[in-house]
Amino acid sequence: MTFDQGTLEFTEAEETFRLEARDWLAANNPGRLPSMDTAEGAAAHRDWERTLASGRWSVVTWPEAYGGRDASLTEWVIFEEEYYLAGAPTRISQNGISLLAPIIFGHGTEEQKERYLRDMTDGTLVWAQAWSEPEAGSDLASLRATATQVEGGWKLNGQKTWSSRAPFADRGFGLFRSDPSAERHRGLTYFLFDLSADGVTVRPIDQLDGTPGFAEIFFDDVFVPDEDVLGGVGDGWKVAMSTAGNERGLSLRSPGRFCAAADRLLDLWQTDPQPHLRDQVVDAWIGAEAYRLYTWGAVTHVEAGGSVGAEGSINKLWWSDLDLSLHETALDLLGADAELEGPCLDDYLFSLSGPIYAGTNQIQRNIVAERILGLPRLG
Amino acid sequence: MTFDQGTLEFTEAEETFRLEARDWLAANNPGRLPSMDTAEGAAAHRDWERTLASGRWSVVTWPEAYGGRDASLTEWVIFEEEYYLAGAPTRISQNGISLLAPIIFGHGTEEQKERYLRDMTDGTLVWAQAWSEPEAGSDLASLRATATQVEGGWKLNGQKTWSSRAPFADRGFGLFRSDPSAERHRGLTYFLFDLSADGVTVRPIDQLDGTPGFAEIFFDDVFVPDEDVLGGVGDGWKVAMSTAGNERGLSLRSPGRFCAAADRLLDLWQTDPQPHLRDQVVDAWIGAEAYRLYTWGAVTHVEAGGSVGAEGSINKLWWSDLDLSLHETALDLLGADAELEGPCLDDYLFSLSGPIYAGTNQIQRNIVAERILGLPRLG
Amino acid sequence: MRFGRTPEQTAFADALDDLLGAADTPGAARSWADGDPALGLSLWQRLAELGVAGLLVPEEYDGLGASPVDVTVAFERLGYHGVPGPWVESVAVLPALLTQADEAKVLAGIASGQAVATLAAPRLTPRALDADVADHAFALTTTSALYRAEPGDRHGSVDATRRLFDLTPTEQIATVDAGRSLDLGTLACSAQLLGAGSRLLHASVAYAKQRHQFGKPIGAQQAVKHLLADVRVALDFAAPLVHNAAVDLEAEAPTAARSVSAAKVAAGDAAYLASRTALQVHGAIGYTREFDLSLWILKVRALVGAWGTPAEHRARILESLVSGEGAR
Amino acid sequence: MRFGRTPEQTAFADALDDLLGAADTPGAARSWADGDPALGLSLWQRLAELGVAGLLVPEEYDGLGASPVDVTVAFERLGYHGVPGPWVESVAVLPALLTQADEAKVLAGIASGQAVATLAAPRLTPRALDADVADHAFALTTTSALYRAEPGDRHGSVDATRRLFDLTPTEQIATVDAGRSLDLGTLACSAQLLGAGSRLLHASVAYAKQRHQFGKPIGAQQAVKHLLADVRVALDFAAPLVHNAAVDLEAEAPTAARSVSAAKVAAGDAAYLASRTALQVHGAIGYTREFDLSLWILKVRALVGAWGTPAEHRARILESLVSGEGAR
Repeated sequence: MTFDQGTLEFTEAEETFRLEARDWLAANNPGRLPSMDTAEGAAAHRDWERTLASGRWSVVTWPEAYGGRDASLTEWVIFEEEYYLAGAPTRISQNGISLLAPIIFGHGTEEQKERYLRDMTDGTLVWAQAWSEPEAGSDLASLRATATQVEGGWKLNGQKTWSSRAPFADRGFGLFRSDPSAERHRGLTYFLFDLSADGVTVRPIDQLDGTPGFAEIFFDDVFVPDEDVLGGVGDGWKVAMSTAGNERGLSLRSPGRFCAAADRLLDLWQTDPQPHLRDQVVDAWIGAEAYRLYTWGAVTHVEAGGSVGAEGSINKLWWSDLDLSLHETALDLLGADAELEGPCLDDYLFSLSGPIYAGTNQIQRNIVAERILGLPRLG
Repeated sequence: MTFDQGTLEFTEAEETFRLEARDWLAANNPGRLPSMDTAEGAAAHRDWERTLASGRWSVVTWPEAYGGRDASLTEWVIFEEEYYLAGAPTRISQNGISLLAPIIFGHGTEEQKERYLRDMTDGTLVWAQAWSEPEAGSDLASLRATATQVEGGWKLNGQKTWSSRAPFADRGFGLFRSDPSAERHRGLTYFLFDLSADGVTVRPIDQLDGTPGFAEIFFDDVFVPDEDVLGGVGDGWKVAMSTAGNERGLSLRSPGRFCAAADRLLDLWQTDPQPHLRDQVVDAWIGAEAYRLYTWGAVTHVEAGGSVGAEGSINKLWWSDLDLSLHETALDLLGADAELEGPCLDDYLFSLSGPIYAGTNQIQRNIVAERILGLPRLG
Repeated sequence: MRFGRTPEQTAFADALDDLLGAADTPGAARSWADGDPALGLSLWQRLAELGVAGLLVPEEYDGLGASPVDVTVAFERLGYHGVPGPWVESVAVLPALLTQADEAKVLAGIASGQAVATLAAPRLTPRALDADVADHAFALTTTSALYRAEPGDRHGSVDATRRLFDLTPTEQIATVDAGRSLDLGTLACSAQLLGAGSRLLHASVAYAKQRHQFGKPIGAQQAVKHLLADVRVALDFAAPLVHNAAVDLEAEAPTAARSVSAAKVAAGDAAYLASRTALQVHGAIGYTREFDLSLWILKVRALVGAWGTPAEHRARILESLVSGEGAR
Repeated sequence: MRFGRTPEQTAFADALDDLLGAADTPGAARSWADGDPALGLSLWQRLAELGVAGLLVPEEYDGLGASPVDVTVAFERLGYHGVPGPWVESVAVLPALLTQADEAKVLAGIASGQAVATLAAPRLTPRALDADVADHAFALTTTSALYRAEPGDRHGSVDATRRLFDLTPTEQIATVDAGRSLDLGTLACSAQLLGAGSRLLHASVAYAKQRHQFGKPIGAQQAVKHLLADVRVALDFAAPLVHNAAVDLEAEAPTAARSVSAAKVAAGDAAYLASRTALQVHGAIGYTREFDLSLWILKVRALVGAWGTPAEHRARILESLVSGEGAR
């Protein structure tokens, strides 16, 4: 009896891909830019998206026709590993590329693909997501913003909030109630809209770090043409859920991010090793390593035809807790200087949002308990 | 403006009391005895109760007429501090003295006081508690064991479980449903019964440490005379709840216990200081110190006429978590030898029961949230 | 034995709550952070009239000569209401140092609330808080050398109301014994943390009762209940450590330094747990600057490491325990 | 890139589950603890027939010459079913050592399941498991000196099925390179922990669905749900570390020792969390010896510190990281 076993060895093509990415990044990466949630930073990040696109690195998994490389999932993770290892900037196009594009590919018309996909690969069109409403939060099914059918399109009314990137983005996407008589998950439609349209008011909201990472958006009879309905009228929930799964799953936080943070933490430790923090430093490294390996397991599973469903919640619980403990440990190592403004503090403040956004961790634990462990839903 | 402030300085009388206790313990304390949940250990622990009583130290807060010293709450805590500092044995009479006696004092007839109180102070009568039933657990209101009125008394039927001390005790106390038509908290009566009576079967249950710390008790038409009803017929719930508060409150775990454990932990640390465990050791000491000081605050509050209600749940959450982390840290310090049988392991296994018994910590958190923080009960 | 506050101390706390509850302390904090201290200084003056500023100033300099326990009563309320400014430095630390230095005028100014003072000291508070607003700045260069000092570069803090400055010592004014003063500063910071932690808990409980999701208040969810219960437990057990540290300092007990360190560690841990839980219970709204909660979340993060990191305090506790100081 | 088990490995695990699920493994464990190994040895024989005993014995000695990943597949199931006996020693550690020592007969005995062997090694396993039952006992006195040995005093373990014995080395039989063998032992123990942790989770989920309190299943309580969800997360992220350690050992990667240590730490932490949660979810019944759950709770407590304490493994990881071994 001899069994083969899994391996993390890559094919020659994959190794070539990795080296190409590494070389290109070494030559082009501008490093940390001003926060993309400032006017100056947003411009710099748009420039970086253009540079990425010029090297055909902005959307590696997309078809070549739309600026991609037809990369496999494995190659995507390789690219992300290299990207974070290089310390390249955060992606201002994330909402568009990761949340919206999969839906346009899956549910959009050919005309929508032509109109929107290329422009989001090079920073020309930056998208804001507009899921939440003041009374909805994690409970998306209780949305109340409306869409009323008019000649040639729809009028949007109501309010969205926690709209990430909205202060400096061009367009937005979100769900609106197109059938006022329907309740909960029914009667919702997925719309694309222009943030500079008549009737749209964007009110930026400062985050803990002082930058306006999100905004409220007010809609007052905002006209949207029929061609900006994504998927069928009334199918919004189904369409959006494929995004939600996506947001919580593989594509949101690539392992490279945490491995790079663990490496930085280790460097910090080495500048001033404090024995009482040893276990926290080692555990942060183990956590990042576990996330990397778990991801390769998931990639293997998906490439073999499997899917990632409620497991996305397990994933999210892990990386959000890991991110927080990585950065709390970094602050512990900094000691009395931990309160001072600087990259460590910025990263820590960002990590605080992890357990809240994309479905709070309480909701994620409910999902794991009910959908994966099969515990009863009542109560 | 000048303010007085609280102080932990004791009166001369209190200091004299402390020294008297310390001297007596130094002369009489036998140290660790075999587990009281073995036949040999039960006998040794009964002997120790007799010795305690001979020195009038078994029930210091009781009236002198019943073998006590009319000690104040402050003196009781002082005695407990000294008791644990001396490393004196656990108390086999705990159920009787701490759980049952306050109820006999509060609800018993003069005749019951005469018949039972003195005999529980010197190990003559050891009591088992019999609260839980197989389907009840922490939900005492769902009890199903019955009491049926007969000539001159009652017949008990049904089953109790998790009855601590039952394998080696003489008598038991618990709630039985005397009105079969009543539901939940109504129609329950508090009974005292003889464990050697006809129809009683005691089936010992081994605990994690291998000793039978509790038992199932089966009742098959067990006759109990009317004089062994404690409090009014049908008033059992009200009567028992005063015990439950007591069990969860001040009287269950005295701070001396944890301070002594923290001191032992510190000794263990000093034999082999492991820097990565420093914070755990220090935090365990801080936790024990906090418990000691919290207790003195509670004593001050009670001696000023205040009461300890739902705060008992805060108390229980603290000491049960503290006890566990004290002993987990001790095992961490022992390293590869942690799995070996010995006092550290025994204490650890005992600490595992803390978050479960006397109302699980989930229930305690509900109580804190609902009764103290005022959060809504639904759900 | 009586371990707790006196009725007078409770009344003092109530008086501070009356004053601060009616004032717009979040507004004062926000404008203080933006470099406009007018509202904060007017609050300073009104608190001084209630006796807060002169608590530890000796009576001969028109102060109250009050006790460390009184200091904890006041700072807990300052923390609860999020009052900005160098209170720890002016009220808890400097009076005893300036008394040793015979700085009668500054002391009288502090007691009356006319003078705001700040301080830098090695390790514990290497940068002086709000030196741009303070009328007097001092620097300890060791635990015994006290200097007048001039503010230099400013450093931003996670808590925008904490405006931190390098100090340049200019003129030595006394040789002092600073140990107790610095412990008083740590104690005051611990009390502030306790107050901030309670504020975060109260805000979270109120929000959990009022905010509905999936058709019921989020506070009806058991997970939310348990998170908040744990915060209450942590705060309730940190409080007696803070009180005890004050009692020990008052009594000049040999365990005083250790008690202060235990108070700081426990109050910091409890307040940080309160802040993490507050953020989790509030969700995205807690992550915004415009919602007042953020003021306390960010302040707690800063204070956890101020006046000695938890690591330094744990080390000091262990050292004291191992040396057998003031055994129980 | 393909990181996961093969269909053959999944089938191997299923075959073990079929055999062990039909056997009374708790009964075997209880009688093993009481000094009666008959049931356990009969199980040993049947597992040997499925190939478990000879996994790492070279084919020339009638073994399977299988891979470290196969070892983790088997030991996870042994842990899940709570099988007693010196499996780690006989199956994971000794084959490579005995091959170096050219002990053909013992190797063939192990492969066939006729021989049970045990081992003591400094620090990692200072007392030999089940030396009273084993047909052969060996001792490493250093990482290179392999001795035959005789059992001495017995020591009780928190896990009563672990009968620990001091060994007295009698005759050196070889000079060996034991590093990889000992890492294989640690790996096997990690896989056992992972299996025991899953068993505890499964038992707790089943109990939470079935047990009613206050009129509904306790598993409907959000607090219970969240406790169990956290266990699932911990186990799911420990599993790839165990798999990766096996892959690294197979490839003789420079990171192998570090990977083994990471697997041990994570599997131990996850299994311990599972045991604490299982006890909390079950309540008093979980605290009894007669309820089978206790077998796994106590085994996990023992295995957490076996084959290197978490502290030792964390130290080894840090050392490797700081020296820059096998950087990513």
